[in-house]
Order: sequence, then C-alpha cells, then structure tokens
Amino acid sequence: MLLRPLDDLVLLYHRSSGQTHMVASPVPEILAELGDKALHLEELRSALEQNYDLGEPEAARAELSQHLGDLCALGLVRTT
Amino acid sequence: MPVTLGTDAPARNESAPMQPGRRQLLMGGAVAACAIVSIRPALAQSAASVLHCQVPVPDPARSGNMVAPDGSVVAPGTQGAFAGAGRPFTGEEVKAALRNGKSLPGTSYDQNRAYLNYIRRLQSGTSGFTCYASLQMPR
Amino acid sequence: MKHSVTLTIGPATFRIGSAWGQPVAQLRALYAGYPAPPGAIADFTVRLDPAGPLRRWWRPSARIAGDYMLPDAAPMALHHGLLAAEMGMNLQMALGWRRHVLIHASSVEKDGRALVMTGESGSGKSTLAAMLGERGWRFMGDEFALLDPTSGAIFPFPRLVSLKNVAIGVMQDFVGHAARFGPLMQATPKGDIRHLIPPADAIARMQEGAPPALLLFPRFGHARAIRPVGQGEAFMRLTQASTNYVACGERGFTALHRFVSNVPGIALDFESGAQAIDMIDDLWADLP
Amino acid sequence: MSARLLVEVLRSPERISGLSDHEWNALISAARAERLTATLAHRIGDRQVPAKIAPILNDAKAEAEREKMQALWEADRAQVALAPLGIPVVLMKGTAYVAAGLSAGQGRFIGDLDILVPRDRLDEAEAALLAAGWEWVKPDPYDDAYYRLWMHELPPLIHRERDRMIDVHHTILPLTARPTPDAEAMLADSVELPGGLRVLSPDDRICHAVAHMFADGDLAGGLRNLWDIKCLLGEMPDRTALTQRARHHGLATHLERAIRLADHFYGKGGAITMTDHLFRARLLFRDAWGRDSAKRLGQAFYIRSHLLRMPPMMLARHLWTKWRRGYRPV
Repeated sequence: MLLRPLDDLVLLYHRSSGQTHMVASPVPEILAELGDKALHLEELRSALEQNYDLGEPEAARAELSQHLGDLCALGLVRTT
Repeated sequence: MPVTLGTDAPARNESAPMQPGRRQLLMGGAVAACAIVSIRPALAQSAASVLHCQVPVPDPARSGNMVAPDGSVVAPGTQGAFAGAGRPFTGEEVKAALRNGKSLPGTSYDQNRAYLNYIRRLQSGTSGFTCYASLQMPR
Repeated sequence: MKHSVTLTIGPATFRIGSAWGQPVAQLRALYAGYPAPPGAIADFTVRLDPAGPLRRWWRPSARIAGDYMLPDAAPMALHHGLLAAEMGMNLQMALGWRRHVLIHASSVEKDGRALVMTGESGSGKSTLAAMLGERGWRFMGDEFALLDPTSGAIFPFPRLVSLKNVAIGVMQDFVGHAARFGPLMQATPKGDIRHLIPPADAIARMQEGAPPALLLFPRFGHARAIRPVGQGEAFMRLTQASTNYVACGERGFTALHRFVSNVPGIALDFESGAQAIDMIDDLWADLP
Repeated sequence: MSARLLVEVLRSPERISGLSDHEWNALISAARAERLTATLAHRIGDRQVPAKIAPILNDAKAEAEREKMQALWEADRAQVALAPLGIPVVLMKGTAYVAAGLSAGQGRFIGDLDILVPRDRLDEAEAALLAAGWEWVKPDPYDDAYYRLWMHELPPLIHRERDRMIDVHHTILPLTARPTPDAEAMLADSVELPGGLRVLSPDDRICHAVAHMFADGDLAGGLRNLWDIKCLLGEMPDRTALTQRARHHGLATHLERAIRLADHFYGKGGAITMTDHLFRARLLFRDAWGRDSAKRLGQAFYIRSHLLRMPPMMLARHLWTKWRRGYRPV
C-alpha cells in the first residue's frame, strides 16, 4: 500500500484492492507501527505508547480495537 | 488474535509524517468514527452526466406491477399503491423533483411521493440506477 | 453505416456512423477547421442507430451507441442528432479513455500554465472557459481536462463548446461571428443547446499540454466569495469528477495526489461572467 | 463481417499484416463488443501494428491486468467472509482462470465473481455474504422465488462499498434443464490453490465452460466463451478422461460440439455439422460497426435458451408472467 500525506489528512492507495482511502490520525500511525509485523492489540498499544501519548490504556485499547475492526473490514489489515 | 497488514505492507519511507518525540494521538469519540473514508467509484455518476438519461418507474422487468407509498414494488391491485408511470422520467425531471420539490410530471401529490421513494431505493443493476446516481453527484 | 465521418479532437480519434445524413453533415461543417485525422484508424466508434425498427423514418430518433454504451441512455430526436453525436463522443471518452486521468472540468491556458475549473453542470465552468478563450487565454476544453500521469500536465480536449440556455445569448454577444456557431437546437433534454467552434489557436494547438497552476471550483449565482479548498477536499472532489479515476489505478492515484499537492484549490462564487473574469485575473496575478 | 475477421486474427495473428485502416476499425469494434480486446492484444503480441493501434492494444492489456487484480481481490473477500464457516471458495470462470494462471485467463475480461458452494450450505453462505456487505441487486418477489426454486445460482448480490457482483452457484445448470451435471462431484474433485482458494479440476473446468456456453444462455458473448474452451482444451492433451467426465455430467454431445467449433474457429479449421453452422452464424453476427447483423437468429437462440432451461409448460407459464410485465426479447 501507498501512503501519501496531504495538508489535512493522509491518502492511502491499497494495491491489492485498487481502493483509495483517506485516513486521519491515528490510522496512519497504526499502519506504520504494524509494518510487516503481526501484533496483538496490547502489543500494538504499547508499541504506539513508545512514541505517542495514548492516554488511559483501557480507553486506548477500546479505540484501537475499533480502528482495527474498520481496517479489517476494508481488508487493509487481517487477523492471523 | 494478532493482526497484520494485508498482502500489501506500506512502503515505509514514504509513509505518514512521523514526528519526533511523544505526540498526542488524535484519539476519541467522533474522530474515531470517521478516521477512514473510502473513495467509491464515481464512474456511473460522471459518465451518465455527459449523457441524457431516464428513469422508468418501475423497472421494465417489473412493469405492470404497482408502486406502494414507501416506494416498494407490489403486485397489481394492491390497496393504496399506484400504477407505474406511463413513460420514463428524464434525469432533469427527477432532479427538479428531488432538489426543488417540483412534482414529477403528470403525478398527484401522493403518487409523486411514492415514485420518488421508489427512485431513492433504486440499486445498481436496476434500470434507471445509473441515471439516478448521476443526479447524486456531490457539490 | 450509411453515413460516417472521422474526427480527431486532442489525442483521440472518433469514427462516427449514422443512419441519417444530417448529423454527419453538421459535424463535417462544424469540425471543418480541425486538423485532418492522421488516417482512418479511430480510437472509438460512435453510432447513431434508429431507436426502433421504424424509427429511421417515423418520428425518427437516434440511440447513442458505440464501443462503450450506457444502459440508461434515452433515445434522442433526429433533429437533435448533432448533440447526440457529441454526447456519444463524450461517452466514449468517459468510459473508455485510459491514457489520461479524465476530469470532468473545463480548462484554459496562459503563460504556459493551465487553469482547471470543475463543477457540475450549471456551475458556469463551461461558459467561463469559453469567455476566457475569447479574452487572451487559450481555450483547452469545456467538458474534459486530461491529466497526463507521466508529466502531470493538463492536455486539451477542445471539442465544440456546448452552450446551454442563457449562455447561448451571452456568448453570441461576446463572440460576434455568427459563422462560429452551430444550429440552435431547442428543447433538447439538456435545454436549448448551441455549439460554438473554439478559437483557431485552440484548435491549432490541441496537441499541446500545460502544467496546471490553479484549480477552481466555480459556482454561478452566488454572491462574490472566495474560499481556499483543502487538499483533502480537492482530492475527494476530483475523484468524484473523474470518470476513470478507479480504472487508472495506481497511476491515477499518484497523478491526482501530485495535482492537489502542487496546485492551489479555490472555491469561487460569482454572479456574472465579467465579475468572475476579474476575480480570476486577480487570482492568476497572485500565483507564485 | 468483422466478427469473422476477429476470429481469423485470434486463430492466426499473422492475419494482421496488410489490414486496411477500415479493417482495423472493424476488428477493434468487434473485439470490444465481444470483450476480447485484451485477448486480441496478447495474441498480436509484439507484431508490428499501425501507430494508432498500439496504444489501443496496450490500454486493453493494462485494463485486463487491473481487472485481474480486482477479481482476485473479490475472491479474497469472499474467502474471508466464508472461511469462518469452513465453506471453501471454489472459483469458476474468469476469476478461476486468472487465479490458476491458465492461458484462458490471459487478457480475459472478468465481470462478476462466480463461486460454487455446496447446496446444503447455501443458506449459511448467503447469510455470511450479506453480513460482509453484499446486498441483493433486485428485490423482486417473483424473480426471487423463481431463482430459489429453479435456478442454479442465488439471485445476484452486489457489494455495497465496492460495487462488485458475486454469483453464488449451487449447481451447474438450472435445476429444470435436461442435462444435470454433477455439482457434488465437481466440488469433491476441486483443486486447492496456494492460499486456500479452490478451482474446478481441469476436466470439470471444460465441462463447466461447455455447459455454460451450449446448454445455457443464448450464446451472447459466445466468441469469448469459445475462446476459453479452446484455451482450456489446449492444456489438456489427453482427452479420454475428459470424454468420460462429460458423459458423467450428461454433457457428451455438447462437448463434442464445443471441440468441433473450437477447432473450426480457432484451431485447424476442421469440418462442422449442419447444426453447427447455425451456431457458427449466431457467433459471427457482428458487422464492421460492431452491430448485430443477425437479429432473427439471435431471437431464435433466445427462445432456445429458454427451452434448454425449462420444460415447455413451465416455459409457457414463465414467459406469460414475464410478458404481462412487459419484458420482451428485442
């Protein structure tokens, strides 16, 4: 996939589906963190925690989980 | 369950701007709900807009059936439903009716509402859909 | 088919066949000043077929057909055949062209840089381009701007300008020469239509592109106003105004991203053509 | 007749040398109408073509490549939707050809995703696809009941985000048709590809293509279907098992006709029977402008397609219902 920044958000071109998505923070950061790794939710949270202030862990987990669900539905992320 | 990117991992160096230091991530409620917007094919819209198009009510495959007030297509003789339109409506007529509240030509108040409900429910693959979609182009 | 003509407009060549002589004769007359096609080979075939078995003679009406077709297209009366042929050519481009990202937009060029204007019909983009084309700009097209994925330049598609309703009178006053206008077609499905032959330099330079410098979203009939359009919004609106964005795949994505990153986007509300031209001159003068 | 020219060039691409500009136009129009432009482009390959033709062929190849990606993505989405149920996704037609890397897939136009699902898992599959974002295209009570009772597939579904259709088959031909190919055997003998998607066995691919072309439908798009069959046969040097299999599916005569016509059109130009000539005329109906020049024959094949599907009484009832609702062949 290709990620390209614009002034107000990030464009994402997904080669396998040919789809274009416009994504806002924290989605680009999640994708960058995953890279080519497979991570559990908590691993992802603590990895992001290294660079970002995520606030209260429980709420952050809930929110990350929602984003991951959306990303899975679009086929941008898959469960292994 | 661990998650991973699809077959198609992001090309790293051209990825999102990563700022140094710990930055507050935009997390929370409303933002979370719309962090991804997918671009849908607009082919039908723009292609039909260069043509003059029409919307039959109902679809020719179902002509002879009637249109209920909620826009669904029902069997002939259904109480409270309207017979189909004698001729297809043009894109312009539908646009005037949807945007400016002008009645579709030759229709009563309730009939007009039923027809418009039918048109709003059109789906891809049904006759008239590309035409209707072309009227939905965002401004 | 019984009657036919081959036309080249910008990068594309069309073979147009008709069951009737009239639309073909009109096309020949209006496109007489265009460079002759390099040969008979066409990129697209357009056909005006009788809409039914008897429709060649009785209340003659044409179905727009060709290599690419849309199922919902309504047949058109023969006396609107010229418009039908033009629509048929547009449709081939909209559905079949892949060598550029096709943007439903008008465009003009000055100082080697292009101004692109996009908006739905009624926004004034077409009339503005036609007016600017008579006022020192090179007219590039009123319907499609062709974005070259390789160079990022905008290429012209200067077919006949399709003037609608009040724009007809406005442009008749503006242009003067009656000889540059086609027949007035009244009460077509798109209202009254009259075609205008683009200025000679637009036709002579129809193979020549220019890098885009400004992207406008004009809106006629609103009080004078100017608003910058963010890159995200510009990108979204261009994808919706493109007929082949998805079909162009990654090339289309890269081209449109480059376009919105490099070119400022501005929404422009205006009440009259003269006012819009002033506003555009100011914006153009302020470009870096 | 440009359809004939198209067939000749597909059979022997050298035929392009010395084509006039008008012949090129006719060839391209016919190829577009028959959805064979990219196939034509691949057949022509690196041979010298006029300057105006090269970009048309290149565009067609690029388009086919993109369609292939999109088709494989739809297959992937269906697999993700059905995997939790343990229902394997058995691909058919175009998507199967590109997924399995067959020569029939090269440059092939791919419209919908066609998959075969065991009949007793149909309801589950349908529910899972609906949950994953596919929706009914036409909510019509008569058509719906008709499909469910008699057809070999679910009414078509379209994905609400991606606007792509999926056809879920549970048998090979309508349940009312006379040959009744053995869908269970086809499923049982299907072959797994790397990644978990499945395709029919080489024999069954041909049987399915033959059934689809000759025992169903009115031969619209027949030149493309016959090209598929020609390519599939080319990858099957020994046809003994194939003949056996076709007999098992009740498709023996159809297979024989397919082999004769594929050879006549795209192979060595072998002899065909009297009846084959009708098929030949039907397949070659496009004129130099891509128009239908044999409308009556098309109507005859339309009626034939219904006779193939239904016993006469049922056909009468079906056509009566359709007729009352103003649906007529044109």
